[in-house]
Amino acid sequence: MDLSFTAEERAFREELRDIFHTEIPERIRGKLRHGLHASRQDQVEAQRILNARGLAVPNWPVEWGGQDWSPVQHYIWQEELQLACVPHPLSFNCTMVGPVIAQFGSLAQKQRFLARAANLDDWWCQGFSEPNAGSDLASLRTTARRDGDDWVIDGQKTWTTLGQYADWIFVLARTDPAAKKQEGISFLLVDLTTPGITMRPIQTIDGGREVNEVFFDGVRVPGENLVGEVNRGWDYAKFLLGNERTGIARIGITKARVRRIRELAEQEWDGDRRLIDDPGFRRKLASLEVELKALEMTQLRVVAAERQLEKGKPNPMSSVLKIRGSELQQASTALMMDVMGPYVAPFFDEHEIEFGNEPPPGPADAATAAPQYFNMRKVSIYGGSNEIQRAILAKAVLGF
Amino acid sequence: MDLSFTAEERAFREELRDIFHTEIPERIRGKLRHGLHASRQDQVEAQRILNARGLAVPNWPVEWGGQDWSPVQHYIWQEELQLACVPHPLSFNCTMVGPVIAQFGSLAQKQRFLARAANLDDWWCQGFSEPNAGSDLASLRTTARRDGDDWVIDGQKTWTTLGQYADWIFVLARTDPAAKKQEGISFLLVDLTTPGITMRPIQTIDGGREVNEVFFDGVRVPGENLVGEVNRGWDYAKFLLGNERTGIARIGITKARVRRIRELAEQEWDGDRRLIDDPGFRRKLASLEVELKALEMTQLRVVAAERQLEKGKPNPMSSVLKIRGSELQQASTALMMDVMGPYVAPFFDEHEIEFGNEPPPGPADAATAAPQYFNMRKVSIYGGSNEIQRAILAKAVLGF
Amino acid sequence: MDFDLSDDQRLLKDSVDRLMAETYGFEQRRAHMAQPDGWSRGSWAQFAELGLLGVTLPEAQGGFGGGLVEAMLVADAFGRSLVVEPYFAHAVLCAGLLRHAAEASVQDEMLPVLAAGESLFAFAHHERAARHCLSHVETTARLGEAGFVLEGRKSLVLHGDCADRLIVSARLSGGMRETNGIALFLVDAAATERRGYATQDGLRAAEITLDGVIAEVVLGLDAWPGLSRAVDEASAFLCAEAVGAMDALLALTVEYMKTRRQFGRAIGEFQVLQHRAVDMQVQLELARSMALYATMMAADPDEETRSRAISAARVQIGRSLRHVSEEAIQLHGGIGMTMEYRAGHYLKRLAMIEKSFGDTEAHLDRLAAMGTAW
Amino acid sequence: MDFDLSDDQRLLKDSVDRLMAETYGFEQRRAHMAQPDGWSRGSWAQFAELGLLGVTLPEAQGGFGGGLVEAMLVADAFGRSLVVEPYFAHAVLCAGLLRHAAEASVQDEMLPVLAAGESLFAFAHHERAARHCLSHVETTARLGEAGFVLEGRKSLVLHGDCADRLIVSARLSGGMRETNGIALFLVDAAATERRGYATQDGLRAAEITLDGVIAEVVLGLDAWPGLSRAVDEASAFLCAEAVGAMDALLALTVEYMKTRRQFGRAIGEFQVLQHRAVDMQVQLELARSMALYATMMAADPDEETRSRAISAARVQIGRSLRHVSEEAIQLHGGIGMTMEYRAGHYLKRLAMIEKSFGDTEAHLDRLAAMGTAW
Repeated sequence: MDLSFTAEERAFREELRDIFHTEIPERIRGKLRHGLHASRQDQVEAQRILNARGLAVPNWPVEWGGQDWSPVQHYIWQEELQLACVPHPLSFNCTMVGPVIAQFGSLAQKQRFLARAANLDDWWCQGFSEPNAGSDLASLRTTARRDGDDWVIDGQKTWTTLGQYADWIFVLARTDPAAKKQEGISFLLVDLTTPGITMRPIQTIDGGREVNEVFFDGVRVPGENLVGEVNRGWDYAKFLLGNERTGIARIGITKARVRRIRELAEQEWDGDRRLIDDPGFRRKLASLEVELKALEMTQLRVVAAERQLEKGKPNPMSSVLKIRGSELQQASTALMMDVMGPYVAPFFDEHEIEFGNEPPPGPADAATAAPQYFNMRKVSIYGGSNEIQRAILAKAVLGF
Repeated sequence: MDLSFTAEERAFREELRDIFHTEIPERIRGKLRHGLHASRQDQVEAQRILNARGLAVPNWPVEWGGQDWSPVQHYIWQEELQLACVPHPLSFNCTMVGPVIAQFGSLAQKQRFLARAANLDDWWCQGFSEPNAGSDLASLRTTARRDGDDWVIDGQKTWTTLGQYADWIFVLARTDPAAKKQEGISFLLVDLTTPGITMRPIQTIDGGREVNEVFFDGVRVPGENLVGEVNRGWDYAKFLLGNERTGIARIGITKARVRRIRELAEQEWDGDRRLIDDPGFRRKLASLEVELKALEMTQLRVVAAERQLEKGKPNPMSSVLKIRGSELQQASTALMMDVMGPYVAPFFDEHEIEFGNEPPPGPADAATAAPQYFNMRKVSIYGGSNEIQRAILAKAVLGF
Repeated sequence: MDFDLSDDQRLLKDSVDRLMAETYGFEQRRAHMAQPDGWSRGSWAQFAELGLLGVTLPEAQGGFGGGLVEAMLVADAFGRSLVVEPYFAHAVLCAGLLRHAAEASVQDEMLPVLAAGESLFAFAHHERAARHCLSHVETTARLGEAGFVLEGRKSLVLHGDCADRLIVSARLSGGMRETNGIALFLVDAAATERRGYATQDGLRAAEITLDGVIAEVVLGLDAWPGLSRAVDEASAFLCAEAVGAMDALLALTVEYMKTRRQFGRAIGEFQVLQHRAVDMQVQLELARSMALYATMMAADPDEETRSRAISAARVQIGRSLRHVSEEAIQLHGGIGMTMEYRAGHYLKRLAMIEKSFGDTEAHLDRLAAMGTAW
Repeated sequence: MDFDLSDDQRLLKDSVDRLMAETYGFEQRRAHMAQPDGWSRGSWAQFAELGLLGVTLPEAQGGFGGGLVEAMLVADAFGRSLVVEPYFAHAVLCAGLLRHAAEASVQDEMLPVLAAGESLFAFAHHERAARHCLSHVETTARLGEAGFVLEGRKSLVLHGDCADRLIVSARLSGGMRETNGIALFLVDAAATERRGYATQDGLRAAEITLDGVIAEVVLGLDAWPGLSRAVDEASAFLCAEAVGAMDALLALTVEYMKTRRQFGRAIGEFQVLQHRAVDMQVQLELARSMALYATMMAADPDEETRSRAISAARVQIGRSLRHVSEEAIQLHGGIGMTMEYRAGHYLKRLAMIEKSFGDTEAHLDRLAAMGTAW
């Protein structure tokens, strides 16, 4: 039993840190550090730099651009990426559709899509949730019916993140209306320029335009765009959703935010005392740091156990990571609000913050504190809500 | 809308306070203040003093010794009793069996039992819960079968508080085995000297001997000891359990404990600083005081609304009082533990604390801090667990 | 002890509720916010007409003749409807400041103007390094030939962007956080330099620079007692507004739970979610109790008694609103994250209330420093 | 990075687990506690025989040759079984003090005695006004003709009632909370005045008066570094013991929920109760992670690095144990309140662990004062 990383692992970490800090422009990383979003162009630029280094899709099979890394190396890669405030390689491409195509797609699909996905030549988005299929995804109603060689899709998807930037969408659609809930669903790849698709942005409570509704009205998709077997889409979706075992807690992002909180509290004056010297604030900060350390150690336990788990089999402990990871993301944005005090109030959209003549009033990063707090309410809802995670633990770990 | 008490109400409060402080011996009240239990003799002595003044059973009908008070007066009586650390008139007599007999009993029963119950000439205990009927009281199995004019009781009761002191027990027993759950239950009064009754003490985790199991083996009870009608016992039990509308939160007791915490923290040194001057402790104490004030105001709202409620109809808001009241009783004992620091550890039984040659080590009241904390775990379990209270609120207030 | 409304109070409540029902639906509110000032002059005129702008002012000065209970009723209704007009800045803060810190003659002159809503008032007080300290004033006032000359920067001035008159705090003497030496002045807003912006909850505010501005009127030279009282009353208003918002949000959530179906049944049938809603209800009731307490104690002229009560209320309400609003979003799921649905707007307003005039931590600190005695 | 046990560690774990299974059932424990000392000399001999008393001591000095991981395995098993023998006082605290604060020659003499369990050691350190401050020492030591003479009162000396030898801290110089000037001495327990008593969790302790007692052996005259390290290691042991206890308690609770029936079904079928048990599991996993962390960091010779890790672990474990133990009783209902059932005994032991060598608040204060850096 040994908590320290090997010399090789430490060198690996240094190497990645160096790449992330020197090759990804500070212009991009600074945005994330200050609580802003990467633009489409930022995201593409960063991912291509990573991809050129083989660092965009290390989780993929080696033959399709992945790396033959240990779980610990994957963990280090993710943590350093987050600590350096590098935009994560687009998850729809890299942890969702890419691995599904690599695992279940045809050779033609692999050749056509994978390299482009890794390089963000195609921007993918997700067509899973529907207005009446949220936590209960299996009750989805969008249909795809066979017409000659093609599939014709009708229905509506929602919560499609960054759909406005996307070129392609991967869709779960019901292909056998007679089958039981999880059965009869297929996994289809759809070019967003196909006629019959309408994308409507939904403004979220942080003021951003991050999600969309997508309407499908007789959208004709060539038969070759079906992934794997017909009516087996639920299996691929489960594979996709269970894929991100250790990254789900986003501990590195929360760590970076907590560091930033400390920095800002050192700069913030409360009369003639710095906020960081307020004992009440120090206790709250220390308390959050403890919780984060406990989560980090738990994540390391999960990473270490990965060697012993069957490849691809989800560890129910990842539900613990999801629950606590989302709670601490939320807690850290709330503490950031505490730092800002009344200066959470002014609202400036990201364009004004970046390009306005004058910075918003108050401490640095004040203008992004409340939007981040509002936005982070989502993390306990999406990706399997924390209630769903508790249900998983009740069954899988406690045997109820 | 006016939060202040009327001049009459204030005078009433003064009068009661004066009686409680001058007439109930400090020897008895001091025990409660220091976290000890009243002995049987203390309880009897205090209740008889109250009863002589008409202050033991104000909630009873006037003809049987009660008072024609407003809800506010009842509230003041209860609060002053608790703040003065006077042992509450025995609840089994005064808020449980007494009101049931007064409401549903025969004239003979009233004449035989009520005055003696008010004066604690008879000490009553409760025979409701069973090993397999806790929160689900209606699943009780103890039976009473008719044999001539008598009833013959067989079965087992548990969690019978202070049964070791009692002369009589009131029992719920199944008198119609064929009836559905809540039906077919009767309410019987049983003299504990009747042959066939065995009482076994159960030691609780605070080290006390507060509860008992009671075994009934062919216990023969005269027919005249049935209260009200046969098979209607569930109604009487519901009446009994819903009776204490405002007292259930025991806010006065928690208030007295919080005052004591402040006193003790003023006396407790941490090196060369008093504990009360520790900012972290002050914040915790202030926080508890806020929560208590919020609960007190909620109780006053319930008291004030009582005028408008149908007499005897329970207010679902009393579930809020029960939930928060028990939580704050628990929180206050935990804060008392904080005051004591490591001196919570020594275990001395109450006899040693009262009569030992030397006081237990550490601050005053240290020896009762942990036992009270342990003991108070019960308050969120009994009297309808907090989960049951939430179920009541979900249905009655939120309409689920 | 009595929590009932008088007949007059009930009438007031009914008329405010009716106004809200008729003019302040979700889409109507959106339309109000789309107007040039970011709020509706039409609604403002209706508030004036109903007497709401002077609800706590004496009838002799054009007011409604009510007290803090009447203000609470307005707050509750406005909280439910998420009113964006400058009511709080004008009719709560500035009305209170004029009432408690201004000379009688100034009151006679100004209160009718305020109650009529003709001239819009805002309170320019907060400064950059104040955080939650109300007595932090670095802006200076010195007596020049033409009257008092003000120098300094005021920040987060609620509805300062569109105000006609500003009540400005400035220091005559003392250290930057001393309560002694703070004066209040009335200033023509046009004489200042202003940078206006929207706030997270859809209100408006401004940064204001006072660069040798001459005060129009001196409200009071030893203004702390009145200032502190007016702000405590304003806190009581915020408490009631928060309770109105929480109550509406809980009702919205429960209704959603009864209709939204997942896994073949209404999500409100899941026991876990029912109990979560119950815990919201408990928090709401505690908050409601403390809002009543704040309302009834805010008139106490003794600063310590009053401040203790207000801070206690703010602590409870700060905790309750955090719990209720976060849980409401969680129980709604995705829909709660969108601007197209009411729930998120409540979250935003409640979060901003928590940060107004002292956050929960600051109020708890104030209580802890006092030593409590009740 | 590796959380696996070595083969030797696995063997040790198996043999401790087996010993517990055979000798430390609920009724057996009760019998141990009923013996004259309040614990079992027979169990003690078994611990010695298995090498557990010297588990962290070098083989050359009669030890098992293990480290803190081995101690953690013992702690976990003892936590599950609620062991009442003076293991913690003797084989954790005093072994650590001798190892880290005593001269080599003293170690050579004393460690074999300690590992054999022939002479029982206890640590007489705490004083009445110390609260959670480890460096608080008012007891004095002055050099007399026959050696060092100790004057003072020691309190809450765990298993001090039956100890043969006491390791006593005393001050040579400095203010009452200074880390400099603290020395450690070995004292014949019979030379002191003792008042023994039971503790809430079924262990034993004593108040001890040193009235001109002559120290037998000087362990170290500048003892703080060793003392602080030994106590940090002891805290790591307590963390692991707490995790063992919580784990067993959660398992007991889940099992009870699956069998206890109310309202016509197992209470474990109620969704609300299932999720409560899940939240206990989450707290347990966080605690387990931090107990591992504490174990691995407790050997760090740098005081600040080590203390930060230990305090962080104690904060997490303090919160987890409070949550898990209180919820366990609640989910059990009445049966959890009785001495006849295991659950309440875990509650009591866990509550006492929380108050040992700094409570959760004190450890959080220590972290906050440090400023954290990780």
